[in-house]
Amino acid sequence: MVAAAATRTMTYQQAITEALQIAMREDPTVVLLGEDIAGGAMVDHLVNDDAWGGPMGVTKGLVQEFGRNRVLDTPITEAGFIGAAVGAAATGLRPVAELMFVDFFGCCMDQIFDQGAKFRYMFGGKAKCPVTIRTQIGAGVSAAGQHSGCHYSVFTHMPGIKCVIPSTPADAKGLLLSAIRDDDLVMFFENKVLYGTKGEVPEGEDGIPLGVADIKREGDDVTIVAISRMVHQALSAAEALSAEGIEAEVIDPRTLSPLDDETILSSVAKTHRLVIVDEDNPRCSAATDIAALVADRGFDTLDAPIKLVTAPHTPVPFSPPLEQFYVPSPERIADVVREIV
Amino acid sequence: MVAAAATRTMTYQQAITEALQIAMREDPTVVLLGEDIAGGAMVDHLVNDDAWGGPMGVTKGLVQEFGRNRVLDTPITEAGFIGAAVGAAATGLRPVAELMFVDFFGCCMDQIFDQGAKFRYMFGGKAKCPVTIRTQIGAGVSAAGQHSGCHYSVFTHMPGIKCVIPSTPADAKGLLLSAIRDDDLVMFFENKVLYGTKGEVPEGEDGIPLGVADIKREGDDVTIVAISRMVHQALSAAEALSAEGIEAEVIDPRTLSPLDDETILSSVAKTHRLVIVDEDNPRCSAATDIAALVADRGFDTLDAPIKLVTAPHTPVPFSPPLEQFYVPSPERIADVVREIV
Amino acid sequence: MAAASTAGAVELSRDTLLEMYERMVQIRIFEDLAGKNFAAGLIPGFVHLYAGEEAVAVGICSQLTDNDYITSTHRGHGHCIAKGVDIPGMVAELMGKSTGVCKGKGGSMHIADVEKGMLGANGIVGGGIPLACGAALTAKTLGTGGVAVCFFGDGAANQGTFHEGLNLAAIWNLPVVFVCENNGYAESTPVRYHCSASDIANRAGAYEIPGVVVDGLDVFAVYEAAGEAIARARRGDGPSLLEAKTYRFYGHFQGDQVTYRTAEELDQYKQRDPIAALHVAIVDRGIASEDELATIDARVTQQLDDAWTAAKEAPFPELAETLTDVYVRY
Amino acid sequence: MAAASTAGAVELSRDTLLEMYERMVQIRIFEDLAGKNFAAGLIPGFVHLYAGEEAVAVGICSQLTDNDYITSTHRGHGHCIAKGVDIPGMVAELMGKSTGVCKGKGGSMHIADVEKGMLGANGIVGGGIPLACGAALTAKTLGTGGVAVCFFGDGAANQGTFHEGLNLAAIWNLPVVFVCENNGYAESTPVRYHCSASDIANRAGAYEIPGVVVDGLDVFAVYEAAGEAIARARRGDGPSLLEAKTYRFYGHFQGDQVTYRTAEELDQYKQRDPIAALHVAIVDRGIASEDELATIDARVTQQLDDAWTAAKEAPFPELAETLTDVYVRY
Ligand SMILES: Cc1ncc(C[n+]2csc(CCOP(=O)(O)OP(=O)(O)O)c2C)c(N)n1
Ligand SMILES: Cc1ncc(C[n+]2csc(CCOP(=O)(O)OP(=O)(O)O)c2C)c(N)n1
Ligand SMILES: [Mg+2]
Ligand SMILES: [Mg+2]
Repeated sequence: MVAAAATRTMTYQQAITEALQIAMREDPTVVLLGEDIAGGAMVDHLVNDDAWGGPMGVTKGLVQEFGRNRVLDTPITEAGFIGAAVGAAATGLRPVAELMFVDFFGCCMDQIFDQGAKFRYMFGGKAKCPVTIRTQIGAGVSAAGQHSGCHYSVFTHMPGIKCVIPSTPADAKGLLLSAIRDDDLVMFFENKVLYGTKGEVPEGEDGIPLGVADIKREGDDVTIVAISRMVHQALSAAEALSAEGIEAEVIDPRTLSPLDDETILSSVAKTHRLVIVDEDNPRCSAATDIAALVADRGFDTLDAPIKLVTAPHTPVPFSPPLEQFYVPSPERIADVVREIV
Repeated sequence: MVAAAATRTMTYQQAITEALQIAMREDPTVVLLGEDIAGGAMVDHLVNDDAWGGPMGVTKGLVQEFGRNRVLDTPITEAGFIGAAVGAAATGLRPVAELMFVDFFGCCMDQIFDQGAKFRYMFGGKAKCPVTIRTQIGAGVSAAGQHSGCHYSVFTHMPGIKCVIPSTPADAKGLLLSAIRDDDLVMFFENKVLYGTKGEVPEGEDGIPLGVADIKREGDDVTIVAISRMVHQALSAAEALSAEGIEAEVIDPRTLSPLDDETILSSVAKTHRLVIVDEDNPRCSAATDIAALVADRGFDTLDAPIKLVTAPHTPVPFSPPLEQFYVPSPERIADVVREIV
Repeated sequence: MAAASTAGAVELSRDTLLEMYERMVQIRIFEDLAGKNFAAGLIPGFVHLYAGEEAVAVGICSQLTDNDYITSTHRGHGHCIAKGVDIPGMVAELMGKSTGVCKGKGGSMHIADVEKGMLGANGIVGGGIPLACGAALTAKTLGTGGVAVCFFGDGAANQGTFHEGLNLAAIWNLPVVFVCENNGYAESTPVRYHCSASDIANRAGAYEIPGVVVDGLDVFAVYEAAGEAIARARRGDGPSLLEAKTYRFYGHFQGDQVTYRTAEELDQYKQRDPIAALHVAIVDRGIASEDELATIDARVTQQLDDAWTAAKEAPFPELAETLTDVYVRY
Repeated sequence: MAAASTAGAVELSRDTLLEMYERMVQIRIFEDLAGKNFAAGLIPGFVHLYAGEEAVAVGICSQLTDNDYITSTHRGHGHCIAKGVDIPGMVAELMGKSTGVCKGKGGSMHIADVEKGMLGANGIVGGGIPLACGAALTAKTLGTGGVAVCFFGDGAANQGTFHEGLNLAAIWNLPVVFVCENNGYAESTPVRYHCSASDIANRAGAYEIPGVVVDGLDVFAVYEAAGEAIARARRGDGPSLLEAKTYRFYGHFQGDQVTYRTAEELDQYKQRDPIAALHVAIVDRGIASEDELATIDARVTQQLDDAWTAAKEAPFPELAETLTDVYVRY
């Protein structure tokens, strides 16, 4: 490991913006595409200014530095512009496309999993597709049934896609840099509830390698693998449990594809117990994926059933109390840990 | 159980055609939609005759009995006509749409998972969407990277969808009848390699209930849960193992959503060992789903690691030897069983 | 079919006109209150307000019955009210209360009432277009005599579903009226940037169906043009595309700073407020007096106030509701 | 840009004409042999033959360089050959051999050669349209001077990607030529049923870009119309839509019984075989003699025979190849 870089406190959202800025400065082939990612295209008083910077403002400010030829507002045509990003990636650009909400994948999945993700394989290794698709996931802001899903499991299922899912500002910056620099198709999942969360973020241009989990908390009694926002729920649960003398190790895989099997397996080999916390729906999910990994290769080290704490097999309800009930809470996590330690 | 009905030998394909015919006879609101499912629309000499009956001939002969108002050829617009089937289902028809290959789901997934499958929930229980979407899955005929996928895992992941996946002619008939009669959105996965396989099929109009697994072979030494065509690979493996004195129980879930947890858990409680055989890609899959189920609720009954025999994390290769290597074989299954018994 | 034009207001019966006026006022007050109560933190999530566009929903839906279907958008409150969805139930739905039309599980973007022929607001831009074709297929197959009206925005007119839906409706001769509510913007993006057609109605040519541009601020013009399209569909003569040029008085969603529009532009449109225009037409033509209209305004205000009071007092759904209604049968 | 018309064949140099002739013959013989060898069980999977449509691919691709991109379809052999993909590598690919252009991992529907600007045959109808826009975006952004040509069928002209792609190309003024190969059928479904537009080229109107119908059996007509569209794109004047009315001499795929076409219809088109027509034009105008053309035919026959012999002898890929090439970096 190199000496730790100086850090500043910034939000998850700012960290993402910073990574985009660094990537665009270092490589003129990096272009951004998406709906209203600048906003106000062709509006007289906004020639080189943005109206929105995306609905959440994540790309705000970039058009001023890089211009409208590199920060491209698109029509509402997910298949059209994500497909164009894929085609551009196959021919020499390094696009970063924004799929506003992951729930919209149903409008463009063909271009992602069946075109971009398969080119290299189907063409016998003679193509690459260095496109990054940033997208928003997660419940928690009452965005209701069609704007609150997670569904990273669907992308993890698909060969040829890499799935990156940061939980902290520092991870968001470092992983997005690596995603953009990577020569494969990368899905980058941003949790909308995390945009405002703060953390220390290193200065500089270093990426965090894909495929390396981060142990967010060490502990000997149980391993909790948690994804995206669930890392924070798991850390809260771990605090509560610690007061009872239960020390949980909290692992953030950070990338689901590739998955850092070894870090998870070693932790379970130490703690002998595994709880997986995943906000995605529970069937054929990232949670079941990790459970299956350990039920095979870590079976001999397990002393208790593998427990999954997930969203239910339902769409995301609108009503706030229901939505809160839907998302795994620190209390539910702690309860489940108590069942097996 | 009622007294067994008289049976005839027929192919999987014929069984599907028969189920469609029964459903269309009993309910005038059942209509079929799909690309070339009759074929030859507006061709003078084919007014009430079909040109194709779908590329595999599965719907052949139906237009003669039911006419072109109930067997609707569609343009190549998966979002358009599958969405129309969904809209029709919400308003009084009971459509059966054909998505020619499951690989095309990327062209229409929004209408499936985000519209039809969510209406009832988002509308507070005040809607239903009795549509069945038949689709072809599977490798084995050198249809290459964009026509050979399985991907039922993706649909099983999604709340509001039921997933039906028959492995035999009798199951195909009985399950398709139940799927069409069901008031929810059902995906019905037909394995292209199985169309020509034969079996005894009951006469009559009985459906097989969704959510009930079938034990295709009994045994005490290991449980093999196998899906679709893999049931046959597992049965072959079981024969080979039997010669060595290993008796495998082969369970065919028949529907992945709902999943018959209890039959799987009881079998593992008896055999203490589990192998899952799944032709889908291995990450976040039906195989990991079943593994996770047993690693939690069946953990105490397990004597060995849960083993998964699946396709690799790659697209489906074209070249025949590679494609054959891609699909789990009886030999690989038997080898994996030997590892844990 | 009573045909009405801007000039021909009198061809509509007094009852119809006052009903249309009341519906438009209901929508306006509903939206103004939704905006206010959103700002006050009473509505979770997003709301997209329809104020300014009332003439479109009302000019069209006043010609439909419960036997006809509509599909809608993220900006769906106006369509719901125009199609007769229960207003107190809608208010409660905005708050996520158990008394909401969707039991609080849908929210603003998913208000629906299938019994009323309202197939749902829709969070997916362009998502309703194939669904409307399906509803029309049902009407045609079962011979119900119903039509389907499909509302969508200028932004949605670029989605693939627009193309697939219009082609399908054309070749199957489905009883659908496609209504593009062109309010000049998709979020912050002007239609002149995102759309390659100067008039979206021109795109009807690609499907060889009628395409008509109508002044969406003029409820008479909308009524007349829609009347023709609906009649055509009912007669079995197939689909049409209607483009209503309109404007939204609020931002894309509540919270939008609306930096992409000038104050002058907004002002110009506010001068042409469709409700004010209808008000003037009614009074000028002696159909009803100022007082009579004020009575309607007051009644609607009261209705909405009551609805908000009731919704505030209503309970949230039981937590167990989270797990129900995924399937008809489990 | 040399403009050529049916009458203006002589405006094309002798070399160009003979090269075009040779390419067309290569495609024809490639397809005839593919049909035969498929029937003989030598080609696994599906094959969709391009015979009859040669004038389209060749009339267009003869005006492109490796700096230009094309996207293709399930019926892609002709586009590949016209764009200069290695023929022996294509034959080996059809057989799934390790010497195939995609190492045998792609097969007929996925032949590609990005170095040659050939972005792949495509198993998804309409799948190549957004990709072509992306290639054009690269050309425009990097100022390479290249254009993208996007081939697709009449069936694909109903897909949502058609609409999204044409709108995107129009508003971004991308250097793309959209080429609809209207061969009258999508599988067994006639275009007059599946498509609401009598001429698909008319759909250009929806995007306010040029739309031209051209006789796809006449390589000169294709050359000329495509030349204009390509020049327009290269000049920075944006996209166009070209509809080539053509015909496939074989069924949709090998094995298709083709019950949906009459023998007379096929005969009529065979009378207008694009290669025979070019042959006559070349000889009649004294550009080359019958003998010279026969020499070309013989050379191509030999080339294809050799390619088949080599492919038959080539090994299948190692099984380990199944697991490679998913990612650039694992
Ligand atoms: C498929 C999809 N893409 C993007 C969005 C995000 N979004 C919501 S509304 C909107 C703009 C819609 O514009 P328009 O169709 O003109 O309707 P308007 O808001 O003007 O009524 C966008 C981009 C969405 N909801 N669905
Ligand atoms: C998305 C998708 N839907 C359906 C198919 C199946 N399919 C393959 S070719 C074809 C017909 C295509 O017709 P057209 O675009 O006219 O091309 P042609 O075959 O006539 O060259 C169909 C339906 C597919 N490959 N992809
Ligand atoms: Mg708009
Ligand atoms: Mg065709």
